[in-house]
Formats: sequence, C-alpha cells, structure tokens
Amino acid sequence: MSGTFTKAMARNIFYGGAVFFFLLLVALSFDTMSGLPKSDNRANLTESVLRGKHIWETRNCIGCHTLLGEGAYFAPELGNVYPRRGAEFIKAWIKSQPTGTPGRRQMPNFNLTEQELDDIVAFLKYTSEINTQKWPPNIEG
Amino acid sequence: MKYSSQSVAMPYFIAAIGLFVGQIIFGLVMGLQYVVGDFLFPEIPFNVARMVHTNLLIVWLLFGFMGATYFLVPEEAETELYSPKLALLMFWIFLVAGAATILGYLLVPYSTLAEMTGNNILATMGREFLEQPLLTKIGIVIVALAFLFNITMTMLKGRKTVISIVLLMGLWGLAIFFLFSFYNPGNLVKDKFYWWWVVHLWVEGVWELIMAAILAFVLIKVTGVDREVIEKWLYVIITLALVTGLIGTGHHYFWIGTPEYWQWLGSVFSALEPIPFFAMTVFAFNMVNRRRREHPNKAAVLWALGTGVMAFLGAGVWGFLHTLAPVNYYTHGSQITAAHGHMAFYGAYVLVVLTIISYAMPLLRGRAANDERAQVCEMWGFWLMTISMVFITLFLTAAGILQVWLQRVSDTPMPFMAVQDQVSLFYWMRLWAGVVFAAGLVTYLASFFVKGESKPLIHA
Amino acid sequence: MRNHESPTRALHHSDHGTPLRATVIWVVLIAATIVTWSVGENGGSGPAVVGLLFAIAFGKGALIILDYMALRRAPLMWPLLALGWMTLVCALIGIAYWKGLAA
Amino acid sequence: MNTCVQTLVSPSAAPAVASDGSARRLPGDLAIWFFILAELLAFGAFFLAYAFARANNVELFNEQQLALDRNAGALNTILLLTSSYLVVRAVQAAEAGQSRRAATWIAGGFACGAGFVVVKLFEYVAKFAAGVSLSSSTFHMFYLILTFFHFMHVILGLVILAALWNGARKGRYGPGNMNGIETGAAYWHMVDLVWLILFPLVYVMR
Repeated sequence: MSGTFTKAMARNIFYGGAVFFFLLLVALSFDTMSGLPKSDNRANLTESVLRGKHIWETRNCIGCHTLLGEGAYFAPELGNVYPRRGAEFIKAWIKSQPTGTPGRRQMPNFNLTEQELDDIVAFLKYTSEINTQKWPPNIEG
Repeated sequence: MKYSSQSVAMPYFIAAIGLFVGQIIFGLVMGLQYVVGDFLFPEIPFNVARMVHTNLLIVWLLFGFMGATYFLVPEEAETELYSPKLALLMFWIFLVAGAATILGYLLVPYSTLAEMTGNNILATMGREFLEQPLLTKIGIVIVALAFLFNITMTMLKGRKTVISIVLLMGLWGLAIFFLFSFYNPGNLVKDKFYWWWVVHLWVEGVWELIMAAILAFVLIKVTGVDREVIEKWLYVIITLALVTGLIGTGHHYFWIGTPEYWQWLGSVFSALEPIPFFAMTVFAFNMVNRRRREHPNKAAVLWALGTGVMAFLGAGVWGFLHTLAPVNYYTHGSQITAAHGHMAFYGAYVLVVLTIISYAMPLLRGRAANDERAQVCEMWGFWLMTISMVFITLFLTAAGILQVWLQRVSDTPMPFMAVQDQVSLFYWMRLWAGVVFAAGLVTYLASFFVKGESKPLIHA
Repeated sequence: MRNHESPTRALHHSDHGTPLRATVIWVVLIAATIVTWSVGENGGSGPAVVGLLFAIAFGKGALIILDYMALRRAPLMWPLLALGWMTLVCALIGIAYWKGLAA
Repeated sequence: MNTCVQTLVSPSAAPAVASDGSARRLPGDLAIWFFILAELLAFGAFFLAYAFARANNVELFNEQQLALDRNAGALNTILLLTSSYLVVRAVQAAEAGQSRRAATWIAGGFACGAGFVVVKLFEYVAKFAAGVSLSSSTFHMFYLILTFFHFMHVILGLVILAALWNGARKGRYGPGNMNGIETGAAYWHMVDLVWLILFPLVYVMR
C-alpha cells in the first residue's frame, strides 16, 4: 500500500499523546484528592495513628504482610485485622512472637512498649475504617 | 566498540550480574521460607530477605540501564562520553552505597537502621520497594543527577538520534518520578496513591521507554534494518505504552480508599496495556525476519526475541489476567499478583538488560561475538532461566487460584495461614523451579568463561 | 517533515471525493441527527426505537469512516477495522440494552 | 494479522488496487491510524462499560438521563458534523492545490469545534451547580468520564486544527504534500465519530 509514515509525524503523535494522557492523569488525581476526605477516614487521623504508622514502617511490616492488599504475600492481610481480631488479640499476638513452632513461619519480636502497641492498634483501626469499596471480600482478608 | 569511553559500561554490567546472583540467592531463601517457615529465623527473617531480593533487583536493573546508556549513547551520539571519570566515580559511589544498604538490611535491625540514617527527620522508609534509608535515597538522586548530566552533555555535543532521545526521556522520567519516594504523608490513602507514582509510572511508564530504546538499539545492530524504520516503530510503541499506561495507573486505585470511578478507568485502560507489549513482540520478530545481515552474535538475537515474547506474556497476558476490577476484587494481593510480578519483571526488564549485556559484552572484550561454544552455553542459560520462570509463574498462578478460591470466593472462607498450608505443594514446586532458574544463572555465568576462538571485530 | 510523494498522486484527485458529494453527505448527517434528537424529545423508548437510534448511528458512522475519513479508497484492512469496530460496539450496546429489558 | 505484519514490514510494499483501477491509499500518516485504533478501543470499552452498567441499573440511568440537556447534545452533534464537513472541504481544497482556501475552511471547522467547547462548558457549569460529580452516582460518573474524555479530545483536536490552519495559511499543503493535513483531519473525524455513538447512547437511549 502506498501510505505515508514519517518519523516526524510519529514523533508529534508521541509527544501529543503523552502530554494529553499525563494531563488527564493529573486532572483525575486532582479530582481524587478533592474527593478523598469522604473516603480516607482522615477525621480519625490522630497523633496515636501517626505514631502507629511510623512503627508500622520502621518494623518493615509490609515485608511480610499486605495492607489493603499491597505488600508481601507471606503473612495475613492486616487492613481488616482490627475487626477480625480486636485490639487485645493483636497486642497479645505481637507480644507473644515468635511462636518458635518448628517448621512454621515466624514473626520477629519487636519489643514494643505498651504505648507503641496501642499506637499500632490505633493505626490498624484507622486503616480498617478507610472506605475500600468493600474490599476485601470477606473478613479473612 | 567504536568509542573508548564506552568501556565504562563494563563495570556496570559486571556489577549488575553480580547483584543479580545475590537477588536469586535471596529468592531461593524466600522460596524455602515459604515452605519451611523457620528457615534461617531469626538470622534472616522473611521481610529482610524480601527487602534484599527486591532491592537488589531494582539496583541491578538500574546498573544495567546505566551501563546500557554508557554503551549506547556515545555510539548513537558519535562522540566520546562527556566525562568517563565521572561515570566511574558514580559507579563506585553507587556500588558502595548499594552494598552498604544491603549490609545494613542484613546486619542491623530495620528500626535501628532507620534511626541511624535520619528516618526521624524525614520518614520515607518501610514502604514496599522504597525501603532504602533516607541517605541511600538521597544518594540515588545524586548519582542519577550526575549520570543524567553526563549523558545529556554527551548528547548535546553529538548526534541526537531518536533512540538516545527516547532513552534519555525515560531516564529523566525515572529520576523525576523517584522524587515521589520522599513524599510520605501520614494519610495512608495519599501515601499509597503517590507511592504508585514511583512504582507504576516507573515500570509501566518511563521504564518502558528505556526498554524500547535499548531493544531498538540492539535490533538495529544485529539485524541491519534501516534505522528510519526502527525509529518510527519505536515512536509508535512508546506512544501506545503511555496512552494505555498513564491512566492504567488506575488499576492500582481500586481498593485503597480512592473513589469508585478508578475501577472503570483502571479496568478499561489497563485492559489495553497488552497492546504495546504485543506491538513490541511483533516488532522484534519482524525486524529479525527482515534482517539484512547475519550477525555472528546469535545469543544476543535470542535474548532480544525472548524479551519481546516474555514481556508480552508476563506484563501483557498475566497483567490482563487480573486487571479488571471485578476479577481483581478477588485476586488483589494474592499469589496471582506474585506470579505476574515475577514474569513481568523477568520478561521485560531482566531480559532487556541481559540482551544489551549479551550484545555489548563481547564488543567490550574486543570481539564481535563470542565463540560458538560460549554462545551455546549462554543460550542454554537463556532457556533454563526462561523456562523455569514460566514454571515459577504457572505454579504461583495455580497457588493463587487455589488461594483465592479457598480464602476469598468460598462461602466458608478459610483463614490465611490455613490456606497457605493447603497450597504448599505448589510452593514446593515453585522452589524447585527456582533451583532450576539458579542452575540456568550459573550456566549463563559460565558462558563468560568459556574459552575459544573469538570472532574478529567487524564494523557495522 | 519528509515530503512523501507517490507518482500516481498527480493523476487522480479523487481521494477525498467531490465537494458536492461531501455536501450531500453533510445534509444527510444533519437530517439523521434531527431524527435522533426528536426521538429523544418525544421520550421514545423500547427495542424498536433503540434499534432505530443505533441503525442511524451506524449509518452516520459509516459515512464518516468511508467518506470523510476517506477510508473508502484505503487498503481494505482499514475500513474493515473501523467498520468492524462500529458494528461490534453497536451490537454489544444492543445486547446490553436487551439485557436491561430482561432484568 | 498478516496484513498488519505486512504493514509493519513495509508501508510501501505491494500496492492493492481499488475498483476504479487506481492504487488504494491510506490517507494521512500510518502512525495516526494506530493512534486512532487505540483511541477507538478505549472509547469502545467505555461505551460497553456504560451499556452494561446501565443494564444493571436501568431505573437510575433512565431517571438521571432525563436531567441531561438533549438540545445542547444535539446542537453539539450538529456542530461537530459541520466542523468535520468543513475540514473535508479544506482537505479537498488542499488536494486541488488551494492551500490558502483550505485555511479558510479550517478556520470554519475550528469555529464549530470551539462552539462545541462553549456549549459543553455551559452544560458542565449547569451540571456542577446541580451537584453532579464523578462520585455522585454511577450514571453521573459515566456521563462525566465519557463526555469529559471526549471533551479533552475536542480540545486536542482544536490545537491540531490551529496548527493545520497555520500551515495552510502559509501554503504548506498541496497535491504533493497532503500528509500533515490528512493526518490532522483523520484525528478530527475520529473525535466526531465517537460522539456519534456517545450522543444516542448517553443522551437518548432509554
């Protein structure tokens, strides 16, 4: 077929298309940010929750667990662990690690203080109240 | 090799392969921990092994990209590198910083490492793939800027080809989007939202530019097809990649506290994301079929074709498999995600780096191609690694399907750990496939040491 | 920009049809639009009306594809792809509509 | 697929022949047609998503559709069709070697396209004032995603028309150089084409 295919036109379409879709992404992100207050549970973003998030990060919890489905797939989902297990169970569980059962997956003991345990629970509670469009499908995560 | 400064690529490639070996060792450790839970505990807990595994992957791919760039840009620009000394200096800084970071992961408790490295000043650690201490992150930015300066200056004084422009755009994008790793708000939803601006806009955005540019360069060299033709297709492919991939970011915004409309946007655009990968496969095969010369480096051609096929399978097909929101509702964060991640990274980025290494290494060592026997050995490495990666993916997919069924779909869902016990057979099979992969890697390494008569250097 | 000239170009100037043809098509397109609009204004609904709407849409689309986009004289793959897209989209919309009726 | 591979290999191989004996030719640049196909796929997927989401929620869609301004929608259809027509006339003028006359036609096409933008903006202002947003209902979400995505295409199309106008004014296009104007025109017609489905689907079908 005797069509035309020039490099200059291919280049123009690349730049045009890339800029167009990037701007669209920026516009959508802008809309998302302005709509977030309705879904991100920011009303409950207390000092304790922020400290809890810091503990979550500095113990690299995401290296084994998922949080809202993101992370490693070695250990249970924790986005909904608060409604699944409750505050006391979570604290007792963290304190009793590692189980030391031969051949079973082990979680380190992080030697958290009572205050730090409360903070991590506050963070997990806050996380469980984020509107995730009904994910996960059931309480097992 | 046409310009002596291209030789700075050599240490980058060697470091890349060395770190690749480390990555696979830790991969095997984790594979074993999946079935023998207390293996190496408490010396190397799973989260440390995983951090090392994924961070080594990222770092060695970056070494590979930088090596590829140092090799490719002088040749494309038809001029010596602006500053080979700076390139070597940055190599050592990056290597030492990388090694120190990995040692830090292995030797110091993560929370102590965080305190030692200023995480309390600006908290950026503890997020998947962005676990690096603040100092390392700053180091990455400095190395990246020095690298980009060096490359940009080289290009400014020489010929500006489409390949080098696209490559440079990808690299600049890589550096710019990495800056989002410094933004870590307390609001978890925002944190996750912009975390993807690094992760997704890297691997399904700017990295695709880098990959396509490297592939195009190698194809020009090994097929002798007209540059004009290859460059036009390069533009078409990267256009398709960005048109689908940018809004395709939405497939990560389904269940993390973001508005519902992302389910539609993400589903529609990411359903189109296989198209650029498919185009790349067709492109690679076409160029090889139309070749105007028989390049003596058969292995490099094999790697290039392998990149096309495996990227399409891993990123395109396995990505599409679970990208539609109604499917992803059940598969999100399961072993299916792991299956996709393994094959996509291997197919798209591991293979493209090994492609340029396969093409460039003989030239850097002063010959057009390796001896026949060395190439056969290298191709054995390709097939062993590629086929075992296919099996790793299949076993993880099987594990994932069973996991999703028992834990998510069932009317009487089972708890996570109970399900893990149910699927352990697949984890064992994945581990054995991983062992074969390691054997393939050893074979590949051995190919560098196979002696024989080398092909004389020819100039294209 | 590379100036790509094929030797046969000078011989025929009919790639984009004649002004008269374009004008007639425009009149048809506008008339069809008015039909679609009046269906909406009269609150028309039901399978027959929707069938008519998308038959009109398909006809208009075909005119745009074949004449305005000038794919009538392009290699067959291209008009077939575009018309195939139109057919598929209209047919699946029809199926979805029917599914909505049944629900 | 074979044809596509053939295309990939060499855009200038083996000219097929049209019924009147002249060579078949793809107008404009091959690259834009790949772009157009990708765009048609994206729009097509959204149309079907709308249609099937509606099937699960007919009452909501029918009720909220009533609030849309069909007059504005129909006016916009006419504007886009007319604009397309004027651009066809521009291409024909260029083909006849009258690049400057083509510029006038393009200016007309641009004016119609700008009219579309104005009408659409009035429509959006009214909708936003009524509290319509991406998250206010499934119907509103589709209405906004579909029309806004299309709206952005119209704006990009206007930028392209402006560039064509500038080129035509300088006498750049003629029988020997049709690539630029044909490429831009093809994109503009695509914007028209998707609206031809969007209008009955979102504004009228019930």
